[in-house]
Amino acid sequence: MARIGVFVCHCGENIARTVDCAGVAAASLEMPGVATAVDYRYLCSDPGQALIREAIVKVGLAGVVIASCSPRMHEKTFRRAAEAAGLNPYLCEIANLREQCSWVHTDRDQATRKAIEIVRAHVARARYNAPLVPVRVPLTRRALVVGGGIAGIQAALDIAEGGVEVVLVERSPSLGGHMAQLSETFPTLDCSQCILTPRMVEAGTHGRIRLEAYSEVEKVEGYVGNFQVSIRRKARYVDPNRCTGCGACWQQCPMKKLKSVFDEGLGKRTAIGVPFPQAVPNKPVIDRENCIQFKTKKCGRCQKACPVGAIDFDQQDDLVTEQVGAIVAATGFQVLGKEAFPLYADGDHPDVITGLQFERLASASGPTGGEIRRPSDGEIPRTVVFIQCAGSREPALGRGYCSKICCMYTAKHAMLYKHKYHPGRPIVLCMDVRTGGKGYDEFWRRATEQDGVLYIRSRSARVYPSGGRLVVQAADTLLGGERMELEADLVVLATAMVPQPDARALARKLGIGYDSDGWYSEVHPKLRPVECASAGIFLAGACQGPKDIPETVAQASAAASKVLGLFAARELLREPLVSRVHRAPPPVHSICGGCFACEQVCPYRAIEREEIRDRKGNLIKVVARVNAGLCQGCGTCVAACRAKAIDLEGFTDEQIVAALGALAESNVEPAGAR
Amino acid sequence: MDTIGYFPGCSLQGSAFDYDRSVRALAQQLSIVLREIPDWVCCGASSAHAVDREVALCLAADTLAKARRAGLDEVLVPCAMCFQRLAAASQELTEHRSLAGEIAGALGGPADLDLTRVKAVNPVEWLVRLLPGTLGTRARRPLTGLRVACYYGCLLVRPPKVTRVEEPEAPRQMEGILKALGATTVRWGRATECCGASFSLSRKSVVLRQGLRIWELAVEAGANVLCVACPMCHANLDMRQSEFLSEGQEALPVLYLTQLAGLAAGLGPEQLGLGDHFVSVDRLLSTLGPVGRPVTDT
Amino acid sequence: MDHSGSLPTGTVSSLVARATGTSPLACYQCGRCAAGCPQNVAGEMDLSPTQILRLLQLEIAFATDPSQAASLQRRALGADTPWLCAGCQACSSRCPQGVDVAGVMDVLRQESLRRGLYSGSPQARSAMALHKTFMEGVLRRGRIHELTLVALYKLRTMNLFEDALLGPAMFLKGKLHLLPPAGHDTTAVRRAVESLKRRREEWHGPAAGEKGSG
Amino acid sequence: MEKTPEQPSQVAPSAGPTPFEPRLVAFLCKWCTYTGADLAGTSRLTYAPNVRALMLPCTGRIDVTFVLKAFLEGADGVLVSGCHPGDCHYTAGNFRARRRWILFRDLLDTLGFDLRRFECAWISAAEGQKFARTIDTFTRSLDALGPYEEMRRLCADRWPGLAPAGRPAHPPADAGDQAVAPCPELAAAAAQALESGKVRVVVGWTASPTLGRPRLAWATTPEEASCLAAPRATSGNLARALRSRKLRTLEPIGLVVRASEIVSLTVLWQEGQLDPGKLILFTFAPGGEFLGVMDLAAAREMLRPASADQQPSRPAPFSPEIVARLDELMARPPAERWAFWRGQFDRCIKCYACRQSCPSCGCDRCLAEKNQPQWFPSAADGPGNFAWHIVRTFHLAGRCTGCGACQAACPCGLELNVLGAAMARSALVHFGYTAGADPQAPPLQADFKPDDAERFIL
Repeated sequence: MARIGVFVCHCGENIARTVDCAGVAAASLEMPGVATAVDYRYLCSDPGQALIREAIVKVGLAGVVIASCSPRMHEKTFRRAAEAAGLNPYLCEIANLREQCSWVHTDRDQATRKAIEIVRAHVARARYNAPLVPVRVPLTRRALVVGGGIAGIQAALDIAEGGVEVVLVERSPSLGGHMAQLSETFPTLDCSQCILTPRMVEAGTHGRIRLEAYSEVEKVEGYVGNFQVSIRRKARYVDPNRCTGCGACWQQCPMKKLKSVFDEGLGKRTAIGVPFPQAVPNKPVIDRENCIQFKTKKCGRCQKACPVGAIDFDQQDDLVTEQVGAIVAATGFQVLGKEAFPLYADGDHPDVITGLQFERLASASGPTGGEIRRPSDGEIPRTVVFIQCAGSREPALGRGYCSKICCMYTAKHAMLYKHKYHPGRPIVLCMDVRTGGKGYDEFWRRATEQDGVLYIRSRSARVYPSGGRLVVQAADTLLGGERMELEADLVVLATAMVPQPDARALARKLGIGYDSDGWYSEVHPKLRPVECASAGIFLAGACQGPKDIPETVAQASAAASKVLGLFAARELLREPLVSRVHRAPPPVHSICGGCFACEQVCPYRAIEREEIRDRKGNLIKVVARVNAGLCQGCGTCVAACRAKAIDLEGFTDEQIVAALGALAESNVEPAGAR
Repeated sequence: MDTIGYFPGCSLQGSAFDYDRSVRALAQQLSIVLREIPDWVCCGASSAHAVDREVALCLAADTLAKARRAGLDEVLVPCAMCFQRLAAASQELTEHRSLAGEIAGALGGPADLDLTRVKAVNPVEWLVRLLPGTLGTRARRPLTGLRVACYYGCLLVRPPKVTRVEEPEAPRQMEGILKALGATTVRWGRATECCGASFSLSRKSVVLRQGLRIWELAVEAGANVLCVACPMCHANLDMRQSEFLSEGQEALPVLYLTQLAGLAAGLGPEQLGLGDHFVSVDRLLSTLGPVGRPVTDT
Repeated sequence: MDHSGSLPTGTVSSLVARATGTSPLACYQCGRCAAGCPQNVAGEMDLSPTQILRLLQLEIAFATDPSQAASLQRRALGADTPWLCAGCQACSSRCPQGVDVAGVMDVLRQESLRRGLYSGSPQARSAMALHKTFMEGVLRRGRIHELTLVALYKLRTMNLFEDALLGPAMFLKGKLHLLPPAGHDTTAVRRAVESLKRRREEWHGPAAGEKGSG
Repeated sequence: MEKTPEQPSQVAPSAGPTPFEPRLVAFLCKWCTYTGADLAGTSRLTYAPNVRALMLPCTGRIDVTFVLKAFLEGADGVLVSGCHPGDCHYTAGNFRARRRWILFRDLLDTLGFDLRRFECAWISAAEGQKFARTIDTFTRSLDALGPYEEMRRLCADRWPGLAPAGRPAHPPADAGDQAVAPCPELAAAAAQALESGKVRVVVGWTASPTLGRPRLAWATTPEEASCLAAPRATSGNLARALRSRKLRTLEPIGLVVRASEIVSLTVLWQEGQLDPGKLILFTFAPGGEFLGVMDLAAAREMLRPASADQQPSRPAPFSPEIVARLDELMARPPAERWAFWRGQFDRCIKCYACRQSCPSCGCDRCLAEKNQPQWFPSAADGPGNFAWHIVRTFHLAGRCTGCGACQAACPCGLELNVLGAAMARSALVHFGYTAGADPQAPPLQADFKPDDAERFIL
């Protein structure tokens, strides 16, 4: 018979207030296999852990059940304590008496009875716990960074500086991301491109960074330490090895009126070219959709103009495979377009623009050379109304979160407008002004106190055109909320930050989680903020949720240090809670009949085929085998196995059936008799 | 021949009889049979839900029950108020299925009468649906020359979960119908602003203020006709127009969507009740061309 | 978020939550309802819709203090605002938090009548007179006869001469019918109303909320 | 939230019968619902104390047999819950679970099980409130339903060793089958195939005067082929023979088949269990005439059911009579269905003839014979029979071809083919899936669609 020790934690008053812990311990002693049972005030404390260690040694326990808080809280703590006493850590079992019992029930008697049953189920389970050893996995010391915005650049540079080779994949033709589009940055008002472009060049030329621009991650296989990543290099129709970036091609391109993506549709571009002058790499790309040569085969002017013969209309996409041991997702965000706001002039008025478009208007490299001119007629607007929280904090539209950066950039926009056009009247409609951050609150106070920006506490109900201007319906809620109609020449919407449209698709490729909004999920919001639940994948920047530049850079560096930390070990140890296929001595060998239903349902391709042969080499049968390095322990294969020839360590059929049986045992007792 | 239930409502039996006439004439022209719900009662309008929630629900439910007993699944409801009340009741009953059964029973059953099966359809939805097959192919007089400001008001579009309008702030269904019939539509900012209808009797100043606001932007946008699909909107914008306009402000004819569609379908002004408007429609009609042969649906 | 189960009983807010499925606590006072309300202009509403919701939030917070709560209820229920609401639902369909503001106004009107707290101001009186006249007409005859409605309403409010000129013009256009249509039986409706009210009372008992599970 | 003042716990031993406390077992996925339940705790929500939660890594791990086991162990209600569709930590475990739940509920429904006692829910890690509400609502509903008396009666029904009276003997053999005549065309074709080395063995039927039915026979030489007879209506499903590992060493194999074998062979092909290149078919038409020697693809083409025969709710391989029988049973109220199936299962003597005759039942060791853990009683008693037939039918969901071999083999006359038809109907109605319809399609339970439709998951 197993010798199991039961330890009941009071958690101060947290459990003891509603559960009679001594009673639970006493009842545990009656359970089959229990050799000792005690209760204690704080088991997670040092003396509490010492108590467990002593009992293991003195009583010679073959397993322990800790009845305490949720296993999500202290499972590791107690397993370590068990290990310190010479017990295999996986022989330690946690019964959740706090989150799922004492905190959710008020009747002491009922809660105590439930606690006893929970412990009984875990004791039954513990009898079938097996000692397990961590799975050892080899390690490829190379990293992949997905996304070449400021987050990806920072992460790649930090990893490379740490001595590890990096593959940096960016899907657009150039590094830079959204930061390259910004005019000035808050709260210092320094020029965004001036601080960013040197970092872009550094990343583009670093000896340990392989830049794959205009490329996308196609497929990710493998697991921590051993990922195989397929990368699609999209056809540029320009041979990057020959091209010198001289610009002769785009000067000759006849398609000069295309809307510039970089300028958010406010400026123009050609069908061949670089997205912006400081692009890294500084090699053009042909936009196949709009190129005359591709449409009618009657142009080729760029090809003729190119002095080095780099234009190649027949170029094809190219697939390359990279072996890496860790991945950093730094895929960033998008902002909602104005078409998402039918409230505001039906979402298609030229003089209603987004904050990102305003950045391009204010940028010296932008379509107006930095002058604030409204798109409809190029006039300088006399009144600009800025509407904050456009699409943020709007649960009715399915987006409840705050986009975090808009308060600051709207204050910056209002200020820039006022600096550039002194007679102008900037009005900001806001609900709250959220300016947590170093120097942030001082910044918006400067906007109101020194730069004459009018803040009205209101959320606009509607914007409509009238008399050549725009009328903004608002209500000053600080004055009781009577309706007011503001006339404006330009309306700027601080539109919500949203995940990339294909964020979920990439998450599925990477096998990482995301929340209901589509932001990537970290393991723990406070204590493990840059790690994904899938081992070996880390997060940097706004792909995880709205962030400003300093936070993004800090997180990117954190992700880089996590990668370097992972690579500091010689090999990886992984939790042994994986599936295994039944094996037995001949003549049975295994009860697996080789139907491979498991193989069909495994999301990790962890099921392999193993041939069983007799001594003469004749094939007896083919059975399944689990690759422990690939298996993540979901157990879907176990449910699919009709013969029950496969089982999941830590959650075996025997354990679950035993726990169910234990619940039934307590059923026999008359309720309330204790 | 297609058949659809018909719920005219009190207004269409009274001051909005011209609307009723145009709906019936249009249906006939399009070979659609309107089956009036037998013995229907008032929808409760804005008053019922304002003062007594249960009465509001039961009045509408009674009509749904009568429609269902007559074997109807769909009811055309020209009045936006009636439409909204019936659709809202249907929505409420769908959310509280057990309630639906109980009310059906209390209204005289039978017990398994499914009130939620009846769908109230407004003329805009109705015509959008008829456009590809029926209305579009039978249009015989293009509405060329009409520059229409489509006025939806509130109850055709709000609340969206009841009215099934995808974009309540920028609806485009009426525009779609009228464009297909040859008219030009204007973009303007007050298509869904309330006309103040429920204050028509009790607080006239509201109606006049709202009427003027609506007129102003429609005229500024270059419209020469205002299109409505609600008898209250029509009353406030047509009947009271001379009251809210000042000297020198030009009157703007206000037509029901079904009247415009009827004109396009080749019906005459008197068949559509156009002679009974307060703002004269004569000048507007003179800009229209003659009735021609049916143009095929494009 | 569904707050309907957790509001203190007896508050107007709990009735609001029950009738509309949203709690006044969801309101974060952005003012969009006030900004888009066609009636919330100078000289009309005495409290903006935003302020009405604020009063309801305070009512919840002070529910345990009967005198304070009663005073807040008097302010909300005695406001002219609900009676000036045109029911256009612009507020409800635009509210970023999904609060059914127009539904709140319905509850306030019904509850102010029930508790006898409605504002006696001319605006509120005339709006209520119309509703009452209308409802009496509907429940008596099943349908509304406009001329009868107008005549009764004018008698009730003693405002005999407003719109006196419009009547003859409408008559000439054939828009006023002198004789009311035949009556329609509303017994079934009234019976259904009673059964529904009885059912609601059962529901509003201590145990169950109206929304049920799922 | 305000805490109620603490009450000293003094529970007096209750006099009289103790009040009914519903027993609710919940299988929760570790990433979403278990964490959501923890959140309910950290948020200090309160809910009914009747729930006993078991944590599993993923809903994909939740074997429906656990649910069955929980009921057999005395649960009054079972909840299974995990991440919302699209949120699975392991990408798709919940999608697979959903498919299983849809099928399993239909099976339980067929048996007249009280479905109000089995709830499925998507509860995320953020939905502590939903968890608390779900438990409360479910507990209240179980409270109202009372103890699951039918299940308790079933579990108490342990027969003392001997089979109860009323189990009928095997139905008398069809007299017509006694005169099984050798089939010269078949014998000639088989002899030729063996002669030429095209096959190494031909498996078919031969007359058996003692058995009263055709008996399985095989020929490895041209001479032996002369004994081969045409299959009869009461013959079993010969595809089953391919389950023999010994026979499989004699590939290429010749097999005497009818339409029913062809569907079964297609299922095996689909599941990767046979190589059609190593199979030669001696095919018979439904009317009994010999059609010739062909491969599986050709045989499928030849015996394809007429398209007019396809009805939206009738799974193709099942005979109209079986489907009508199912319809007739399903028209009865659940309590009557329960009584009917209890009556059926009471007759079962656990001889496993159903399993042995089934071409799709092919485990090296059957779950029923596993005793670590003991999934359900091995005795032919109430719970043992109930569990056996549920598990068998569920394992055949999407794999049963309606050949009726199990029913024909059953010495107690159980209407097993009706259960198979219920699952086949479920697969067709919910997933548009028909067993053996397409050898290239992924098997029913190996596949899922993100938009598999159901209306019962909370």
